[in-house]
Amino acid sequence: MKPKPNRVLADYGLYFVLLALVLVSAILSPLFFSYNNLANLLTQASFTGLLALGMTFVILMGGIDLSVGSMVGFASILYATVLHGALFTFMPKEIFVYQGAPKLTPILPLPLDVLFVLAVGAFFGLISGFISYRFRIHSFIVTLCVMIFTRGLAVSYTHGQPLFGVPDSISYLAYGLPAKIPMPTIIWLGASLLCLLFLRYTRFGRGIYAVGGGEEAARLSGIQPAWYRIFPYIASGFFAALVGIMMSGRMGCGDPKIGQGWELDAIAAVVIGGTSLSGGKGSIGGTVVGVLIMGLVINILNLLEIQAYPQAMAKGIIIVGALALHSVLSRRRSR
Amino acid sequence: MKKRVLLVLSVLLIAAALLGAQAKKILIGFSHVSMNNPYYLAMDKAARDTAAARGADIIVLNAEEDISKQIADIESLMVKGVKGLIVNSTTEYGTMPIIKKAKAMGIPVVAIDRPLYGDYLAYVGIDQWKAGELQGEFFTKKLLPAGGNILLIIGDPGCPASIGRGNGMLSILDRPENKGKYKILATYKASYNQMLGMQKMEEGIAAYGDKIDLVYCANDSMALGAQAALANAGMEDVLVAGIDGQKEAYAEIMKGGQYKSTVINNSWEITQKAVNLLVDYLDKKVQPKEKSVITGTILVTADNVKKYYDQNAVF
Amino acid sequence: MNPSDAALLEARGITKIYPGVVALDNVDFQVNAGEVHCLAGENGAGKSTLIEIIGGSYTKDAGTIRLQGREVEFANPRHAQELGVAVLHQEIPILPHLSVAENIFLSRQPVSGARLISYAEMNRQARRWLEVIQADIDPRTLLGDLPISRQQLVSIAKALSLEARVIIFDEPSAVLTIAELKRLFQIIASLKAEGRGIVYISHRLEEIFEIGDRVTVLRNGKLAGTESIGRIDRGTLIKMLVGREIDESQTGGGASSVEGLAPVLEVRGLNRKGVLEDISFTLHKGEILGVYGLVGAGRTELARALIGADRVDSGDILLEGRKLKISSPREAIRNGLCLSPEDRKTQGVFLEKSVQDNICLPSLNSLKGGLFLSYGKIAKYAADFVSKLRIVTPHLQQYVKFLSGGNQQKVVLAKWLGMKLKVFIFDEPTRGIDVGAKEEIRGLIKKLAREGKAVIVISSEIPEILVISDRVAVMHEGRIEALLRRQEATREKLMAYSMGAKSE
Amino acid sequence: MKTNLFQGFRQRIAFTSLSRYLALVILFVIASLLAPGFLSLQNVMNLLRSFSFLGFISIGMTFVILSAGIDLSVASILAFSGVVLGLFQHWGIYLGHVDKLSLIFPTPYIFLTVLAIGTLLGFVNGLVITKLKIVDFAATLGMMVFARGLAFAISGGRTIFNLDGMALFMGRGMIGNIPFVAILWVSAIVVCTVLLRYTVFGKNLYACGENPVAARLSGIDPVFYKIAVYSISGFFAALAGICMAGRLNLGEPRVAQGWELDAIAAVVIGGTSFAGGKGGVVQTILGVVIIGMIRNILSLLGILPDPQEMIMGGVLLLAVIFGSLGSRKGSLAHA
Repeated sequence: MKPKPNRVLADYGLYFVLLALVLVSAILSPLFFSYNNLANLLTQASFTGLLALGMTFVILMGGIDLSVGSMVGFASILYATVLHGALFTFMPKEIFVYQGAPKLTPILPLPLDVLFVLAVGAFFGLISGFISYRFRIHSFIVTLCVMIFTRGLAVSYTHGQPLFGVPDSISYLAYGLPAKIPMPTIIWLGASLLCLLFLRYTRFGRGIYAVGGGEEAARLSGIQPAWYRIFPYIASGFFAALVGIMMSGRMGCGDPKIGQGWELDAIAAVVIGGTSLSGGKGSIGGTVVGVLIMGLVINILNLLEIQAYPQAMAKGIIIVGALALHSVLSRRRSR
Repeated sequence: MKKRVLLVLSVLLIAAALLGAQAKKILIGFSHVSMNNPYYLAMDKAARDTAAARGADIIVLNAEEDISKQIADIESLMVKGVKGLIVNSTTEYGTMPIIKKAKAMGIPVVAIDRPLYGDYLAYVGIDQWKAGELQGEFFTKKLLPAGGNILLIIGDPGCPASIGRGNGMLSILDRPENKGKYKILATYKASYNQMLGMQKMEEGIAAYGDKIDLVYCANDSMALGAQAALANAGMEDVLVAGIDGQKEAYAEIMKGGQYKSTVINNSWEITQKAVNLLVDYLDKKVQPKEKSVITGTILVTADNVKKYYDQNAVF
Repeated sequence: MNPSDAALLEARGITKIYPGVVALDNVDFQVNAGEVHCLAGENGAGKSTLIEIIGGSYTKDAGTIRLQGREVEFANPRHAQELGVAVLHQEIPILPHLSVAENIFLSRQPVSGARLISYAEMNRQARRWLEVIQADIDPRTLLGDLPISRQQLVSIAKALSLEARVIIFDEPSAVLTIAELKRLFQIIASLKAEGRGIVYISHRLEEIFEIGDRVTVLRNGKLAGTESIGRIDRGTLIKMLVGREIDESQTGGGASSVEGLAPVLEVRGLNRKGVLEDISFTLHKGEILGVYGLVGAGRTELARALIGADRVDSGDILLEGRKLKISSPREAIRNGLCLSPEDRKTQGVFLEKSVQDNICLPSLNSLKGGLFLSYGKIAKYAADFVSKLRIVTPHLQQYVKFLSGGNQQKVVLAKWLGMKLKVFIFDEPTRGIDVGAKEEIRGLIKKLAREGKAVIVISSEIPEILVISDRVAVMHEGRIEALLRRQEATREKLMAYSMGAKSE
Repeated sequence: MKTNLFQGFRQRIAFTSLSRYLALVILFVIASLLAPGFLSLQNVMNLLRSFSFLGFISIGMTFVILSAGIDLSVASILAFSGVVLGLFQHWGIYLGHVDKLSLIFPTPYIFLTVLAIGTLLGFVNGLVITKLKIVDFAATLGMMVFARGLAFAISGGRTIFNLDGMALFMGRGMIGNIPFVAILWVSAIVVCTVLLRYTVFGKNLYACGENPVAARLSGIDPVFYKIAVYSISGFFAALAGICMAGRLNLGEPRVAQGWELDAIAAVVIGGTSFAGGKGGVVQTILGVVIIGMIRNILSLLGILPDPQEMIMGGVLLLAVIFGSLGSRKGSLAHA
């Protein structure tokens, strides 16, 4: 029983697509291979990419996390408020008093505030994971509620106002160019590598696959599902918070409205990458490719000056197209 | 297999349609916040027309009220090698870092319609605060001299236009002589869109019912929406005021109904000014005289509306 | 039997209570080193509960478990495994997307210094265990790509790799081919020789007599007795099982011989690449055709092909001389063919639906009052069959998942009886049903034939085939190897043909 | 022993569904205490109207979820339908004069066309899912992005003002003092309930939802039902789109963003099982009304929109947890 040729295609077909897209783009636009454009493409892909990493864990485990988009907004505002010492203070009811440019009074020193926000993100993930596991409620519903809650929290927290005053060290996370490589990309690819190793070469990682593939089977092979079922949400929340902080850097301020609908982009990227929504099957590599494919198509449409609206349609077509590709290539299923 | 081909084809087709837009004129970029109301659409058209008239190429990108998309838009404009940028910023601060980057790349930025935080060439638009004050004056002097409850519908909290227009008005209400006479029931956000204006107004009606005496909206589109909602609920006695001088608003004011006032904020004029200013700067190295080019803000009420109403204006 | 201290594993007074049910009532059970201890009992007798407790999946409500005299409390399967008790589950739990090796070593993957999994090492070890059971399977293949029987082999390898002192086999034979079963018995023998304790659960009495040293019988949660195989015979064992005599040997389907019976279903040269090869036979009115064959011989595939669940490459199906073109079960049923599938729970019934809904589903169109469904008619229709088939259920709204296997099978049967169907195909109608109910089901099938229906019964239990069929078709590798009259059909012949021996 | 099990089961079911009605009653009491005029015919009618729009797509969603699917594209189809309606009534837009009505053909036909288009989009969903074998979630996600993009593209992103009288009637019209939409909605509920309870179609749909394999072997064609439910969902989305446009007197591509999630929430709160085959339209309506009531009460309490969102999230989460406690591995449990 050696892997069938179409299995190989099924696994690597996506990479060919990516390659093809790169070539097409290069042909279509002379600008494509310009340093600026590539840097651009990668930077913009990185944010979705990081969210997609966390999402990959969740989907591999057989769940889904709709709350990441809101988490980005919340983390972004939370980070800014940590810097304002405005932590946990709701603003007056008929808030509409203009702050002016608020003065920056960090209540936590630099590394700590970041860690704090990341911890909060992870904690929210923990909540979703726990509820979904303990009460056996479909993660779609739980994270949907958490999504609504978190967004509401973020927006009412500052009544929707962006909070200004994010230190340059954070902006560096978004704009820095060590060795001419965009900082977000370094973070993204670095994280991807770690996740890849984690999922492929640790027992816990394999356990996530196992629980996703069949909880009972995993249990009988001596795996206690609880943590495997909860951890992915923690990872997802963590990455969402990370993105939130980086976005604060990118905007130079915290904005509670940031990240709306990003959860769907992340999910799309993951499924395009060949991770099965029914769990237990997929890979980080695929996700990275998925993110790149989406970013690439948007990028080339941009270069061709195709307006935003057709772009959205294109996105829809890619999602269905890529999945159709998968299902066509791996048609050994269905007894 | 088939799908991949299809994918490539679709991209190719779109490309074929759009290749051949290469010329040697100056290229400027306009990062627009949104196209969700006539005011913005007018800006879009004005920008294209003026640029064409000045023999410049212009790329307009629409951020759909999403700051992160706006940043991405500006980045891709830079990639396309624009010589100058016009930015109608989603939030006041949000574009600061990217504008810094633009400056570093030697691309001048003209802020339009909404003041910017950061290092830009010039701001073209009305004095948002003043517009708010004009309305405030009108409320306190004419509409509700005895005081009353006001419902506030702003665009986006982070948006300088909303901040100015809102706080300008509030600053009048805070004057000693008005202290305690007026109450702000609530502040809703409807991102300058008529539909959202209507929906928020409905929420407002559900929450405050006939407590509401006056609805003040940060632009006319939302005001028109709010008015529709009030009409549906049969609350013709609640007063409505907006800003921008959209011609539908003029029409309403002329009817002499509940829609009482607006403030002229001619998006066409603003955009024209901005484009010319930028092109002059790039072409003839003309430094703008002042940092902020303020266009006229005039209160329009039933008394003077005839003067400004133009049936076939774009906006 | 002497409760010697040689007892590897000794369970005393095990009791397990579910809300309203006493699943196990003070049961004693012990396994000695180097013995094969069979565990027998009807479904719901408590076998599974017992081994789940011994295997650490369930917790017991009372009783003690001793391993070599030391008392232990199993927290979870993992814990039991570490202490040397491994269970080989009946419905093999597999992770289709993981490789064979990983399924074997899940959560025990060999790790290198940095606690990173070493795949080379894992595959090497996996290959070793697979060799032990002489299964040539590449440890890197995804388990999902293997056929059931080989998946079973993998889980055997897994059980071995745990190097447990007590290994519990829960009905491993259900899906194994004869050859594989023989190998399994060799393995068990060798394990026995190594002095491990084996617990072997099976419905097939002959297996118990073949490999068992002792047998323990459970009857609705209570210990019916433990005997050493030497001392008992089939009859007594069955008696222990059901608590009453059952005459297995009574035979007689519908027709005594098929001569002069009108042909109902004619199958000519049915082909499906790699699955079915030139299948041809004729089925007569009132005849029961038994189809015997080893797993993978294409019995189920034949059934599915006949009712259009799978497409065929070539061949004709004629019903009463009329040529049918069946491309879906829907059309098959329209034409008067129906299938009661092998996997009852997932394909035969709707577990989450009421008895009534299950019975009426296919015939709803005839249960309308005017434009809309008439629940009066539906209830009446269902009640009718419940009484006819003596389906044991508190009432019609009972969810089918709460019925016993036998009654579920009856529900499946009832589904079809109400429609004017001509050909009934039963795939393993009595699998996993306790002895008593088996008889009832067979009775119903025979009755069907006597009423002039044409019936096909697929079974992997030779006794059942011999008891029920008028003729027997023996399949091997997708072909019908032989079509035997009942008179000429013998255990040996069926075996021989099913293993591809042309003639004896 | 089985009877015991069964009775226990019965009680749990009764308990959960009862608890929902109970919750509803409590909500009404609270509301009428908060606002004296709450139970006035006038106000009840207003509520009824406000529920209708979400109500329509929730009905469609119920069908989909009964078939163990999920439809993320409803809100986008709703928006698209509204825009199409607007364009058909303002053909002149392409000739430059925006606000003058210029119907390409009489409004009734326009309605039919729009409904047809909506149904078609749903049908396409069904095809993609069944023929290309793409997971419901991903397929409809694709359609969601695509249809929204299409709505923006054909309208050029602009709002289309002023529809004609008949369209307005769909959204605002009153018959006696009962809103027309409400009548439409209630009759839709009745029809669908009958369809599900008293027709072969309904019964078979439930069967397919619970176990397509068994259904197929019982002579039911799951593919047909899959496609059917998505078409139905598309139809109701279009209907909601028409009424919404009439209500707003606008064709607006931005309308109803995120409503697919509200609809799903409503269906789940109502107790229709994600696993398929359990639940019904009436339950869904319960869900819609409960959610609507909570919002209404929050506004009555004078809570601002943003904190409202936050509270909604929390309340919904509690609701589903409560529901899951009612039926162990019941309605919301992992499939």
